[in-house]
Amino acid sequence: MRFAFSDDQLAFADAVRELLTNECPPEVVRAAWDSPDGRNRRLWTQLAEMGVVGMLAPESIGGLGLSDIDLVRILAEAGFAGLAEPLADVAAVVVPALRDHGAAGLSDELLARVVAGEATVGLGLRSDGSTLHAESADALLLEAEDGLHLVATTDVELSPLNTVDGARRLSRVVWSPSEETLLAGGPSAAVEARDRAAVAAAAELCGLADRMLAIAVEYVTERKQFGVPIGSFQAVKHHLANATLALEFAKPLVWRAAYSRTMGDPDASLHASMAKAQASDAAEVVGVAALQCHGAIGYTVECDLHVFLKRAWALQRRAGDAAAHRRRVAAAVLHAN
Amino acid sequence: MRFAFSDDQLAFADAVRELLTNECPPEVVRAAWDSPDGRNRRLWTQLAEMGVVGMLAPESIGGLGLSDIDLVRILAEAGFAGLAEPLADVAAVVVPALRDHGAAGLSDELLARVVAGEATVGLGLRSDGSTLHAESADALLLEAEDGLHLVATTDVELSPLNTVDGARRLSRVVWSPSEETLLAGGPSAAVEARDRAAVAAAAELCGLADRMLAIAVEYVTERKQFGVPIGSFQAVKHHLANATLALEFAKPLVWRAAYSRTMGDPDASLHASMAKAQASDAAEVVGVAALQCHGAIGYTVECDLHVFLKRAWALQRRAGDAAAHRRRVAAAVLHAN
Amino acid sequence: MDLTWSEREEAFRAECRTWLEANVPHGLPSGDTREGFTLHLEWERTLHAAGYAAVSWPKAYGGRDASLWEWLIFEEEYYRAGGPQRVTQNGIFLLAPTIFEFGTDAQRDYYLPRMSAAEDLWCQGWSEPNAGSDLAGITSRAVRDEAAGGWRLSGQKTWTTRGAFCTHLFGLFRSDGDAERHRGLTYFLVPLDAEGVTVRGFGRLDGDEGFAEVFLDDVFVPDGDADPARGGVLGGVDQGWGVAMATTTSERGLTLRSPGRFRATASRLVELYRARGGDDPLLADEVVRAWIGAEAYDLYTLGDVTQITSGGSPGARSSLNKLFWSELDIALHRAALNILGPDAEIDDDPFMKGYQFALSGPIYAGTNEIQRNIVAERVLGLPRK
Amino acid sequence: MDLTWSEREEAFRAECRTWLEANVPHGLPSGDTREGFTLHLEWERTLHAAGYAAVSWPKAYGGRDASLWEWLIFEEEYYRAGGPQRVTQNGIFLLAPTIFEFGTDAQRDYYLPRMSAAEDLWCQGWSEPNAGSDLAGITSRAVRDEAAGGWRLSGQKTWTTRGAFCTHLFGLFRSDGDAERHRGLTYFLVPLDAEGVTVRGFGRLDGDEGFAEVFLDDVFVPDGDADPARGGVLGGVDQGWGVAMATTTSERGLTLRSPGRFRATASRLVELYRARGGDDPLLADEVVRAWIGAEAYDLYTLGDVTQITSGGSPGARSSLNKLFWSELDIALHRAALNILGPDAEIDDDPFMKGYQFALSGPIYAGTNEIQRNIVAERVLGLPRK
Repeated sequence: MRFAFSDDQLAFADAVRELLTNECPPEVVRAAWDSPDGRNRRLWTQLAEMGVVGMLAPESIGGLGLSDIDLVRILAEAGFAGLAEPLADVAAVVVPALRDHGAAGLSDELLARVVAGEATVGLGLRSDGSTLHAESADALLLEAEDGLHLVATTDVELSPLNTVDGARRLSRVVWSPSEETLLAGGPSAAVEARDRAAVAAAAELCGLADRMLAIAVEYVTERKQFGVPIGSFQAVKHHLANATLALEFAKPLVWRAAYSRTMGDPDASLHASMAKAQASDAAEVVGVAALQCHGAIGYTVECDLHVFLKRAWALQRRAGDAAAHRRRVAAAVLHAN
Repeated sequence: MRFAFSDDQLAFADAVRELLTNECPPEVVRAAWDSPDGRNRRLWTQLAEMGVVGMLAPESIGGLGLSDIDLVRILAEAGFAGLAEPLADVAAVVVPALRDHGAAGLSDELLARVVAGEATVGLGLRSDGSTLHAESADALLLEAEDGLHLVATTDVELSPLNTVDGARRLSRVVWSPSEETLLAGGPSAAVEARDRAAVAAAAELCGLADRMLAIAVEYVTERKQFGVPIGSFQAVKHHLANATLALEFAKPLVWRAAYSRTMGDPDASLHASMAKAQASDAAEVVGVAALQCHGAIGYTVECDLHVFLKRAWALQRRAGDAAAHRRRVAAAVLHAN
Repeated sequence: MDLTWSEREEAFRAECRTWLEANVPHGLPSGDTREGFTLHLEWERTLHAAGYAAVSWPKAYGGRDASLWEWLIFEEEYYRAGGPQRVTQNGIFLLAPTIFEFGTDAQRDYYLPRMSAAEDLWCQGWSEPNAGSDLAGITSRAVRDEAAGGWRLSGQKTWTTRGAFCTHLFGLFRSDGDAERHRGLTYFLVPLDAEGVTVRGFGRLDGDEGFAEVFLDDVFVPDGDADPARGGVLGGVDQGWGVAMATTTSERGLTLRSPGRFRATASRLVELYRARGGDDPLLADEVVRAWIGAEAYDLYTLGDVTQITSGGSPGARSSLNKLFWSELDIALHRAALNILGPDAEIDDDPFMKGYQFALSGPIYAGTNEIQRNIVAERVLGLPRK
Repeated sequence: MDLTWSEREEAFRAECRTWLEANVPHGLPSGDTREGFTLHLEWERTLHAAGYAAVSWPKAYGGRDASLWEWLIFEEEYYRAGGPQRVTQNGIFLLAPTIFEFGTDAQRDYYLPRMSAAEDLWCQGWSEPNAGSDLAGITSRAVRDEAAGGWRLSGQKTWTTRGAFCTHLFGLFRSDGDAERHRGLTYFLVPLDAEGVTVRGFGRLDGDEGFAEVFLDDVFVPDGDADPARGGVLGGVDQGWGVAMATTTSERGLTLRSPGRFRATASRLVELYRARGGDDPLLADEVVRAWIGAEAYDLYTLGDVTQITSGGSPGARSSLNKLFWSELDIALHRAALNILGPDAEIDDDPFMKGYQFALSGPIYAGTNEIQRNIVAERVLGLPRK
C-alpha cells in the first residue's frame, strides 16, 4: 500500500509546471481569447515534444507508453496554468480510444500524427452537446448511441458558440453516424471515454482550484484594510480554510480514479464519478471563496482570477456535473445487490 | 396593505410571554421530563383560562372566536418558552377541526370541554406515525385514508416511545377507522389539518430558534477566552449573523401562512408548505450555530440550550420535513398550468 | 395584517402594466457598455416623459407622488415586464434619498428634476484603491479655497459603476486631515466635466466595461448650494460620514433591490425548469428553494415598508436585507446554470450573464463580511471587540 | 501508487475479522454510563488478552508490533464488526503516542502495559472552566515541593470525558506563574485516587453522564519518573506546551478517528436508506454525498500514512483531518435522521444517539473555529494578526 506519486511522476509534473510557468503565463491564456482559433501551436508542439500529448500512446508510434496515474498529475498542472489547449480531451480520451480501437486503418496513422502534435482530434460526448476546438481539429471522436465514431472534420457541420471563457472555442457538431465512421461499437468504449473525460476534467479542476486558492492567498496577504492585511480577518481565514478543506479532500478521489483506470479496477467508473462529483464541488467552493476574498478587484478582467474562474465554471458542468455523477454513484452504491 | 401584527395581537402575545416566563421557565420544562405523564395541568388550565386553548373556538362555547393570525404569534411564544403541553395540536388543529366538523354529537360537547381545559385531544397525522401526549388525552383526532376520525382513547391501543426530548410523550396508536369514528370524510379536512399542523410547528420552530439565538447571544457576550468575550470573534459573529438571517427570513413566511389560512386563500396549502420548509431549515441553522458557539458547555444537560434544541429537532421533522414540503411546493409551482 | 392591495393600488398596477407592456424595449445591449448606455438613456427619457422615472417622488421633481407601496408595485411590474436595468439607479435610488434627507431646497430643486429626466447621470465615488470595505480609510482630500468660496478636490476614486458614461459623481473627501478616521469627511457632489477630472473605464468579469477609475486633480467645487451646476457640498462640512451612512442604508436595503426583481428572476427560472429541467427532483428542489427565497424576500420587504410607512426605520436590519438578496440572487442564477448544465458556459444565455453579475452582490454595497459584522454587533448587540 | 494490501496484510485482516466476528459483544449500554463502563472494561480486557488492545505497540507493552497499515486494517475490521466504543481511547490513542515520544524508559515500562491491559484508565485534563479553546489560559497550578521531591497540584479541570470512571488523568498545570501564557506549563500524570482529588460527573446532551469535573487540592505528584505509580512529569518541567501539542495533533489526526469508523457508519447508512429511504432522489443524493465523504477521508488517510511511514509528519494538516471527519460524522448522521423523518426523535435509534455525539465533534479536540485558524495560518500561511 502506498498512496503517493512516485518520484518520477512528481519530477515529470514539475517539468510540465516549469514549461507552463514559462510558456503559458496568464498573458498567454488571455491571448488565446483574442486569437483567431484560440489555439497556441507553439505550446502544443512543445507539449507533444515533451511526450505529454502521447503519454498514453505506445512507444512504438512515438508515445511514452505511460499510465493514467502519470497523466493525471499533468492534467492538474494544465488546470493550474489555465492551459487552453485541448490536452485533456486529446491526451486522456482520444489517444487511448485510438490506441485501443485502432482496427480502422485511419486511426493508426492519425494516432501517430496526434502523438507528434501534428493533428488534433476533438471530442464530442453526448452529455456535453458541444465540442471544444472542433474547428481547429483534423477529426472528431464523437459519441453516438451505438458507440464511438471517428469522423473527419470535413464531414460534419460546425456551429461555433460564444463562451464565457473566451479561450474555450466550442461548437455544436451536426453529423450522421454511419458504419464507416464507427470506431468502437457497444457501450463499453463510450463509457470508458466518458469516464476518462470526467477524471480529466476533475484533475484540471483540482489544478484550477489550486491556482485560484494561491491567487487568493497572495492577495489577502498583501491587501490591507483597517490597517492590517485582510488575510488576518477571521472571516477571510475561514473562507480560505473551507476552500482548502474542499480541495484537499477532493484530490485523493481524483488520484484514486486514475489509479483504478490504470489497474482496470471493476469500480473504475464508480471512482471516476466520485472524483468528478467532488472536484466539481470543490472548484465551486474555492472559486466563490477566492472571488469573495478579492472584493471588487476580483471582479475585474484586469485581475487574473477570472481566467481560472471561468474555466472552472465550464469544467464543473462538462463530462457530467456533480449531481449527475452522484446519481451514478447512487445507482452503484444504493441499489447494488 | 399592512404586514404586521396589530397592537391587540402583540399585546396578547406579550401577555402569553409573561405568563410563560413566570410559569414555564426552563426548570418547569425540565420537570416535565421527569413527571409521570409529562403534563402540567396547572399550566394547561392557566392557558385555557387565558383563552389560548380555545382561541379559534366560537365565543358561544367559551372560545375567543379569534383567527389563525392571532394564534400564530402565541404558538411562537410557546416555542420560545419550550412549552411541553400539546398547545399546537389542540389549539391549532383539533379545535378548528371540531369547530368545523361538529356534526357528530360527541364533538360539540368535547369541544366545550377542550376549550375549558378540562379535556385534551391528541393528534395523529399519517405523515408523523405517532401521537403526542396520547396517553393523557381523552380522545384522538386521527387521520386515515378516508378523512379525519375522532376516536376515544379507550378504543385504541397505545405503545409509548422513548423520545430524545423527554418532555415529548409520544405513542404509536393502533386503531381501526370505522364509519362511527369518521368526523370529516374526504381529503379536504385532512389536508387542512396537515396544513394547520405544519404552520403550528413552523411557528413553534420560530420561537424555539428565537430562544436558542437569545441564549447563544447571552453566552458569547459573557464567556471570555483569549482575554475577550468570544462574541467579539468574527467567526462567532458570523455564525450568529447567519442564524439571524435564516430566522428573520423564515418568520414572514410563517405569518403569511396564518394570514392565508384566515382569509381562505386558495394558496393556503402552498403557503403552509413554504412556511414549514423555511422554518425547519432555519431552526436547524440556528440550533447548530447556537450549540457551536457554546462550545462544550452547550453539550451538557446543565445548560438550558439542549431543552430547546431537542424540541427543534423533533418539530423540524413533524408534520412534514423541509424536503417534503418543498416537494409539495414544487408540485404547485413547477408543474402548474 | 392585510395583504391585499386597495382599488387605487390595483388601478395603479393595471396602468403600469399596460404602459410597460406597450413600451418596454427588449434585447437592449448591456447598459454597462458605451453602445448600450446610449440606448438605455433613451429608455430612461421615455420613462421620464411618461412619469415613471421615479414614481415615488413629488410631481415637481419628475415623479408622480406615488406611495412607497405603489413604488413596490411599479417595481414588480417593471421587472415582470422584463424592463432593462436602470442606468440611472445610482442617482435615483442611492443619491436622491440622501438629497431628500440632507439637501437644501436649492439642491433639491436643481438636482432632482435633472436626475429623474436622465439629464444628469450620477455615479458613486465611495471606494478608493485603499478604501474598500474600510470606507473610513478614504484619503482623497478637499482643501479649502476661501478666496474662491469652495473646495479643491484631489485623489482617486475607483469601482465607480458606469463611471465612464456618467456626468456626475457623489462621494466622500477628507476635508479635515487631522480628524480621526470617521470624522473630517465631507460629502461632495462633483460634475465630471469639471476641470481636473479624468475618468478611465475598465473591464468587469462579466465582459462589460462597467467600472471606472476617477482621478481628481485640484477640482474646484463651490460651497454648499452656492452654484449647484458646478457641484457642492451635501449636508454639513465634516459631516460626510453620517450623510454617507444614510446612502449606504438605502444601498443595502430595499430601494436598491426591490423584491420584484427577484420575483421576476424566479419566474424565469421556473420557466427554464419547465423547458429544460427534465423533471429532475434535485433541480426541482434547488429551484423551489430559490423560489421560496424570493417569496420570503418579498414578504420581508412588505414588513419593512409597513414599518417605514408607520414612521419606523429598518436601521441595521438593512444589512440583513442586503445579505439575503445578494445570496438569493446567486442561488436563483446558480439553479439556472445547473439546469443548463454543459450549456451554462454559453455566453449568450441571460442566466450566465446574470450569474456573473450576481456574484458581485456579496461584494458591492459593503461586503457581506462587513454586513455580517453589522448584524452581529448592531442587531444582536455582540461586542465590537 | 499501490492501493493493494500485501498477502501478510490480507492475512492479518482475515485473522482480525474472524476473531472480531466471534468475540465482539453487541448491544452494550453506552460506556459513558457507569453500568456500561464496567461492561466495556470487560471487553477491553478481552481485547488485551487476544493481543488486540493496541495492535501497533511493541509486544512488550501489550501490542503485537503491527505496522500503521495493519493498525488501519484492524480499525476498519473493528468498526465493520460493530465493535463498541473504546473506553480506553484517551489513554491508548492520545496519551500513549506522547509517552512513546516524550516518556522515559521507566515511564513507558510502567504505564504502557497497564494501559493496554485496561488496568489504568486515563482521562484527559486539558480544559478548565476558563481555558477551553484558549488552552494557554490554564490557571491550575503546580507548586514545587523540594523537600518531598515533587509537586503539589491545585485547581479545577473540566469536560474530562468518562472522568468519573477513570483511574488516571493527564493534563497541563502552571509550574511557573511568572511565565507568559504558553510557557511555564508542565505536563503531569496524576492517579485519581491520590489524596486531594475529587471527581464529580455531570450529564451530557446525549443523556449519558459522560463528563466530569476534577478538583485538585494540594495533590502530591513526584518528580519525573521517580515513582510512576504515584504519577509524575512527562517531558521536561515547564515544557508542557510542546508536549501537549504532540497530543493534540494525535487528537485531531487519524489516531483518534480512523477511517474505518466512518466507512462503517456509511455502510449502515446505506442499509438504512435501502430499508427506509423509499428511493427518494434527494435522500439518495444526501446519502451519496456522505458516502463519498467517507471514501475521501479513507483515501486522505492512506496518503497521511504513506507520508508518516516515509518519515514525514502531517503537522498542521491534522487540522484539515479534524475538520473533515467532524463534519463528515454530522453529515452521515444527519442523512440518517432525514431518512428516519418523524421517527428521528425516537431515542433508541442508534443514528439519533450517534447524531448527538457527532455534534460534539466540531467542539472537542479543539473547536473547528480554532482548526480553521490553524489551517489558514499554518497551512496557507496567512498572517496571524
